[in-house]
Amino acid sequence: MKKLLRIGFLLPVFWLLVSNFAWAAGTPAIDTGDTSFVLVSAALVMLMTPGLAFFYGGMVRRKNVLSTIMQSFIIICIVSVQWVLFGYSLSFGPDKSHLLGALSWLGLKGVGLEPNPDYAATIPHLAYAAFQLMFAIITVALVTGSFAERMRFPAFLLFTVLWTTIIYDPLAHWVWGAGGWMRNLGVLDFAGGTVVHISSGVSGLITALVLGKRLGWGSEAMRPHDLPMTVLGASLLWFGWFGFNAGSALSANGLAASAFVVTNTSAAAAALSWIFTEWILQGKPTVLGAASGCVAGLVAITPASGYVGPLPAVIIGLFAGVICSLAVSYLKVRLGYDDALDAFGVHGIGGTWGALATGLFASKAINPAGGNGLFYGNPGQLWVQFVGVVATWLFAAVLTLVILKLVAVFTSLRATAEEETMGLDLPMHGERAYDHIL
Amino acid sequence: MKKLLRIGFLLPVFWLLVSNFAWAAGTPAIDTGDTSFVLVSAALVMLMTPGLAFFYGGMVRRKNVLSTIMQSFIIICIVSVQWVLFGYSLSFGPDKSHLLGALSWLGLKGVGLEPNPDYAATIPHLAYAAFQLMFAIITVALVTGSFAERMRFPAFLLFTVLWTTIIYDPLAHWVWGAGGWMRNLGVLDFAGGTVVHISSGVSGLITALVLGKRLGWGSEAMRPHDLPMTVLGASLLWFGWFGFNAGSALSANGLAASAFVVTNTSAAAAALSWIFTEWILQGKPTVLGAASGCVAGLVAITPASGYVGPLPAVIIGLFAGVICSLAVSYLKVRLGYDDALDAFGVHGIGGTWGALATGLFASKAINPAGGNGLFYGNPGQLWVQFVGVVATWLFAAVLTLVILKLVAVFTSLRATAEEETMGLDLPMHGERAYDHIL
Amino acid sequence: MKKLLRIGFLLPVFWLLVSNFAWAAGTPAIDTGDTSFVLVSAALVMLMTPGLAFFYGGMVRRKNVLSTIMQSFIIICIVSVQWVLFGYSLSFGPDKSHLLGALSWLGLKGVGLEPNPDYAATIPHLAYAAFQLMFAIITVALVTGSFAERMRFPAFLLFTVLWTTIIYDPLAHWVWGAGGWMRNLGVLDFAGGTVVHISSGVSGLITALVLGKRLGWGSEAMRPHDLPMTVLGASLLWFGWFGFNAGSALSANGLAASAFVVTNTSAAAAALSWIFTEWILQGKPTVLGAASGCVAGLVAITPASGYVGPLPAVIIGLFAGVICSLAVSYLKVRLGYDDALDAFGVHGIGGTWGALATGLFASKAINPAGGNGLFYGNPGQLWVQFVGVVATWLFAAVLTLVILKLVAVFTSLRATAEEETMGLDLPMHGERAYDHIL
Amino acid sequence: MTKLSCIIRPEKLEAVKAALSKLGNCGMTVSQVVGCGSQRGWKEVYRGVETTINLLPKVKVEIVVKDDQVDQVVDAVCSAARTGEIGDGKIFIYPVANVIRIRTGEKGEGAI
Amino acid sequence: MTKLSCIIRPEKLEAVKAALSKLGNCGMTVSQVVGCGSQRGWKEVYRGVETTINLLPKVKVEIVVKDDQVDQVVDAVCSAARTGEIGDGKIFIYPVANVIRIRTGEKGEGAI
Amino acid sequence: MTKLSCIIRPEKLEAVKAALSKLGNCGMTVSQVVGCGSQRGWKEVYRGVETTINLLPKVKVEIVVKDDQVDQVVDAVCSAARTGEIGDGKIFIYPVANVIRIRTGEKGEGAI
Ligand SMILES: Nc1ncnc2c1ncn2[C@@H]1O[C@H](COP(=O)(O)OP(=O)(O)O)[C@@H](O)[C@H]1O
Ligand SMILES: Nc1ncnc2c1ncn2[C@@H]1O[C@H](COP(=O)(O)OP(=O)(O)O)[C@@H](O)[C@H]1O
Ligand SMILES: Nc1ncnc2c1ncn2[C@@H]1O[C@H](COP(=O)(O)OP(=O)(O)O)[C@@H](O)[C@H]1O
Repeated sequence: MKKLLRIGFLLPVFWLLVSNFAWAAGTPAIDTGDTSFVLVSAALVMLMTPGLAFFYGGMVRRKNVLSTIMQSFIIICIVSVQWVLFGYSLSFGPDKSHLLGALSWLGLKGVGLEPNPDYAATIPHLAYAAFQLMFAIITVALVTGSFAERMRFPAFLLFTVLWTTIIYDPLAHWVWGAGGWMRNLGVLDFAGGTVVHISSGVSGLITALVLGKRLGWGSEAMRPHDLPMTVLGASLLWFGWFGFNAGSALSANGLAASAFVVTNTSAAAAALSWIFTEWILQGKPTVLGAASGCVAGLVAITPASGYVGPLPAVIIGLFAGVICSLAVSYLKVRLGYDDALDAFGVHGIGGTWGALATGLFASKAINPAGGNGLFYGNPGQLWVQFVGVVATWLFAAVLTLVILKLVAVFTSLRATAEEETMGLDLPMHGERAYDHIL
Repeated sequence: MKKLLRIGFLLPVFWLLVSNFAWAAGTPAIDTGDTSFVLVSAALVMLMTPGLAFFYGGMVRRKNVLSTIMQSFIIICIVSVQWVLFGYSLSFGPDKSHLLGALSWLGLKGVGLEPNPDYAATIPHLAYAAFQLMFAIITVALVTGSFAERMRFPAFLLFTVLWTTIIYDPLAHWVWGAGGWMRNLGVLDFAGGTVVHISSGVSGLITALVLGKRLGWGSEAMRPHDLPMTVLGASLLWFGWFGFNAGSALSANGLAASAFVVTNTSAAAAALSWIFTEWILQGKPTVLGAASGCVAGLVAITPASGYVGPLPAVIIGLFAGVICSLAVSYLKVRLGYDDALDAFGVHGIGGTWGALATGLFASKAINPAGGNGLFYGNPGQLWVQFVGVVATWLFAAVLTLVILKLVAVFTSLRATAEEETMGLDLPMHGERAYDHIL
Repeated sequence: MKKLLRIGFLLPVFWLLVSNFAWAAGTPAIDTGDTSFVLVSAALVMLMTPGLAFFYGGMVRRKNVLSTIMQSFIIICIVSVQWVLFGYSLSFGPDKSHLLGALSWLGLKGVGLEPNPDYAATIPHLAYAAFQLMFAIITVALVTGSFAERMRFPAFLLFTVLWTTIIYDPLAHWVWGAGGWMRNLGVLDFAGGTVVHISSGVSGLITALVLGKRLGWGSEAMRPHDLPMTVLGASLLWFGWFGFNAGSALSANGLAASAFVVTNTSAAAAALSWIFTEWILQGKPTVLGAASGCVAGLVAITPASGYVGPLPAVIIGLFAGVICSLAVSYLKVRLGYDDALDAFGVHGIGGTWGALATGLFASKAINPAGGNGLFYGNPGQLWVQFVGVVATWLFAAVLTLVILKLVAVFTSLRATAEEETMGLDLPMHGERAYDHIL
Repeated sequence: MTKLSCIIRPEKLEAVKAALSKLGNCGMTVSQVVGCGSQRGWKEVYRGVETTINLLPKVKVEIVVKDDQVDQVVDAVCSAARTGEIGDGKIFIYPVANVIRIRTGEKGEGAI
Repeated sequence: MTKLSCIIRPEKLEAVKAALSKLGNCGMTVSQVVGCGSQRGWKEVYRGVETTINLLPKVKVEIVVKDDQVDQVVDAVCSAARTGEIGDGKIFIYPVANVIRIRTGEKGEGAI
Repeated sequence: MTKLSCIIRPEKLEAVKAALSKLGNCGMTVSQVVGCGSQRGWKEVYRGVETTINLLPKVKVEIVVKDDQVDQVVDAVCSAARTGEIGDGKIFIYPVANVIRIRTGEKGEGAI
């Protein structure tokens, strides 16, 4: 009797045992909750790039709206294919001298249905690759804000392929790749302050400088042609950013919830501080200001989102709104570059603030795997963050210059004066956005 | 041999034991599936407010579209910050006399990465707070539909801060807070029929009455300026409402699936009954009717969504479409108030119908934690629901009046005739939505 | 001591034992991660139909935009109610001669909060029903692209009810219903190449032929009236399609991740190949081409998405873009039918290519529950796919013809010349989309 | 024949239409314009760049009438469109050489 | 010189353009208008509020021609824009005092 | 009185407005038009269907002035709107029979 019981008892326990040993031995097991979370997050981040297309598209003049939207849209396509073919391997493949991933995962070979514990132990490796792809996409798309309304489409295509391969892929490896030097150094960048925002903003600035100003800049009014479209874009960005930041926890856990809350808080605070800055300095709180402000707040919280609590998020957001708003209204005018839709002013400046703020406000109480910042007794972190920021600025600036020179060898970068005056939609794509006369 | 086996066997079992005891002792453990579901639901509910911005924005005249969109958008920002600072504590903090939460969770202090079993035992407390935040946001935003096209922006800002703090936070405590009196009384409100829809609809009505009619009301045609924008808004609302209702199960379980199905069913039925009502009474089935109808159906099913099955959902939806459509086309005209975008007609009336319908159709077969309604043998529930409805009407109406009087002390509520004629976009925000002449 | 330990030890183990036995005995248990994934996927797929409304709405002339959007929107409502009342039962109810589901699940009776292991063992049966509903909705909506700008609204309503009942419900049973003949035959259709795309595309073609060409076809320019709206639609389609294809794994697992990746890859590849085809043959890479291309890629990968790896997805996408682009630009013009928005050209042709491509590229390495295709040594699969395609073409074509004849008995199908000239929005719905003169 | 081109406030369009149809006059062509005159403009700001827009939305109503109807139409439009505030607009009066009804080919006053 | 201001159905714009270019005449300025005349209006309903819109979409084509071309242009427009149904529109003919080509400063008929 | 109807490039509107306000002239009515003339068109393609659009976006600025101001306004507009490339546009000059200020009922030159 007792024996029987014991046997009946041992059988399932044995199964448990085995499964537990397996677990204990570290063989990663897929968690459906985490997988669900990361796949949905990847979809949310994907939606950010069309969101950006509308955010930017609403801000340009009517005659350029299609060419602006097209840039973001085609970037989704180009980077998606590049990533599968070799981009993912360059970024996350087995480390080569802390600088780049090896090419052993070409065509996603070996990137399979099982987890890769180096990156995420509870979700399929392919889910991680898909999630990361969406980051690669939006980063290049952000750059387009600086050179809107004047770049030729063929030059833009070439630029995109080169930029994502030569700048984004290595940077992603440095910061997030197993073995990357910034990761090893301890730079904290939860969801891409350096990799995504500084790199795109700085590259945008360089491109704007190389291309030169739009015809009529400074003399003609260049008003947004459809602000509700811009608000739609900002809303989709905000919505998708939950996937961006909370999803970067790579697990549906407390850290994800925390990242979710601080993301929302910072966006809100920055929108408020941006419109109040405007209200005080320029007389009116604008809708464009609110939309831009929330994006500035989202940018700034991105690197910090897995390391700070809600009150620091309020502070990070408030500052982001003020700083970026001043950068866009005064710095740009003072220095006189034509960063058409302020990719540099919002992402370059906001990303830099966010990366440094992470060095101020990071706390191990939120994320034991992270670090403490200056205000939690560890000034060293701020220094590390600073190193990360400087390296990213330099890398992005220099290589963007190189890429532009290279592209210019093959095809001319800038539209002709006639094309620019006509608006790029017709000369580049043979289409008009709206049929005002039927 | 046997001993070795036994030891190798005991070790993991011991671990199991401990973890099981922990579990048995009721220490809540995070479930990644539930957390994923609630975080994604929170993101979906967040998207509803921009959805509402477009739903409303399309219905106003071209000259007011930005000011209308801005109201919803800024509400996201204001309430997000208020919630983190003190709103969540007021609503869900430790109970004070069944009326309000204590201020012990200011700045989300103590609202952490672990579950709070009072509210949701399997998700991080912060995830619950984030999810609830999105409800607070959309509720205030709904009110703006009544006073569109005539309220001054500074007055609106003040109104928002006061309304969410003085009306929403206590109401949320009454109905959902641990210890709230309506919750104790047994009022069934799964996802916010009273808290969200009645309160906003009734407050909208009061505000519309206090502000007075728009200039030209009754004589000029006030046509929607962009109906596709309204359909976009309705679609985002419908999409987000899955998070609103199904997410309110706070777990990815059968109840969530049931809430999902009845939500969709009621929306569909109401859209159909609205357009058929129009078709019969006014001659054409309109697109605005379909968009309004689905929202009416979503409103009505909200309080019932966790308690009723699919066939009652069809009935609730069909009635919602008819009732709200009549309220909007006849009641408003008869009584002569200018509820500009029908926040009262759809949310006030629809929410009331839904709260009462919950008392008719609720069934313990769907949700054992709920109750039975009149048609399932428990007339008492209808009475309880009625009490909840009346209390909400009175509370919202009286306090809205008080808030408006208070705001009027500091700043004038209504735009000047010149501003209103010009459209609020230029005077309030210094912007125009579209650049019709370049 | 030892005894005590053993008892303390036995208790939880006993519980485990029981739960394990339960599990072993195959009683399905709900997995929250899977449920979360499928419910969110259902929401994503729901959003596709409004997405389609905008995709199509942007392509029609200004005077028809509301009637076009209304068709998709009302389809959501009609099919949602039909599905709950009897549609789900017809499709997935207990098998009748491999052709249809029995009516035993009318009103979703018996479709409950527990899993139905015939379809999905780890999610509530209602979640499965909700997910499948969204497929039924979008399929009918796709058809409307062919007959845009000329069908009367009452005829359209009748057509919708009949089409979804007589064509969609049986087809879904054949391919996905337990006992359906195509399923038994081994036709591989992961997410609806035959059921959704071929059926809608072919039915669209037939309807376009029966209704005849739009007035002025071939002589007047019929330009899209709002291309950013079309891009918005395409973006929402792409976003929702992650739910469509990855969600069809019905579990948040490696297969879902794989489906997610190949879906995105094929969309991207097809958009690129479409615009390069245009660029070479017609001189410009267009935004409409990019938007149409991504949809073509999504269509083509749909049946294959659970069976192929990333590199085959690149190939499937590249071909889809070229084939569909040629179908739309040359085949249509050559044969001279007025498939207004190319539902046939994209969904009929693209779906056929995808179904056959599944027979080429399917691999058991990706999905052991699937099959191998021609290139993996199993030419039989291609034949089976071919049978599935032919059956679907015939079934959809013949029954659409029957339905149209039937509808024509009750009400005239086509708008009068005056209505068509005026645009359908005013005569059918008494509304105009935009208020160009206030 | 004479053409009256009336630049009015957008919100007065309905009133003007009503006034004209009271006169039995229902032929008109309407378009959206922006204009400036004595009315002050509004300041616009986009990301710190300020511009004054003094072109404000107006509606142009063009009415071709027989010469003997000019005065009564002018009076009708004026009283329907007037608010008394700056920005009420103008009526510009032009000679018309001829009118042709496309449908019938009719010419002259009969075609109006 | 003479200006022809043709109010036509929107869907006839292409045909009118084609007819004009057959005449070798390609100078024109086109705008979107709404208008009413004998054509009946349509009922609009928004949330129960009914209005009749009798302003229907039209296109205005303005063509400035030498005086001796007026007749042939009128004929060309009429036959291209005619459907025979009410609502085909009108051609209004106005005298033009002068024309200046901005690019060159040329004046008079040569500038057309 | 005289009406100047200036068809200009959209991007020249600001310059023309500035030039006019330098003359102390701020009354004008502006509308969006499309036009063709000697300027070449652009090819459009939608899903393989190709059309040439030769109607390009322009802006129409209508200015009513006293007869003695015509020349200086013409000069101002011309020099502000000129690029020297084809497509700069035209100024059409029409006689005006009368002007009425709706607000006050004033007529004639004083109403401009
Ligand atoms: N000289 C002019 N030429 C053309 N249009 C004019 C002229 N003066 C005024 N307008 C039109 O009349 C509108 C109203 O004129 P405004 O001077 O502002 O008001 P008021 O006539 O009441 O003084 C302007 O917006 C403009 O469209
Ligand atoms: N008296 C008028 N003044 C200005 N525009 C007019 C006048 N009469 C007609 N129109 C314009 O001509 C269009 C067609 O006129 P309508 O009378 O409907 O058709 P038809 O000329 O075939 O009888 C109208 O929509 C309007 O734009
Ligand atoms: N005969 C005409 N009648 C009416 N509008 C004209 C005529 N000729 C030209 N226009 C208008 O003037 C614009 C510029 O004319 P275009 O001939 O292209 O340039 P340019 O005057 O520099 O030669 C055209 O787009 C059109 O709007």
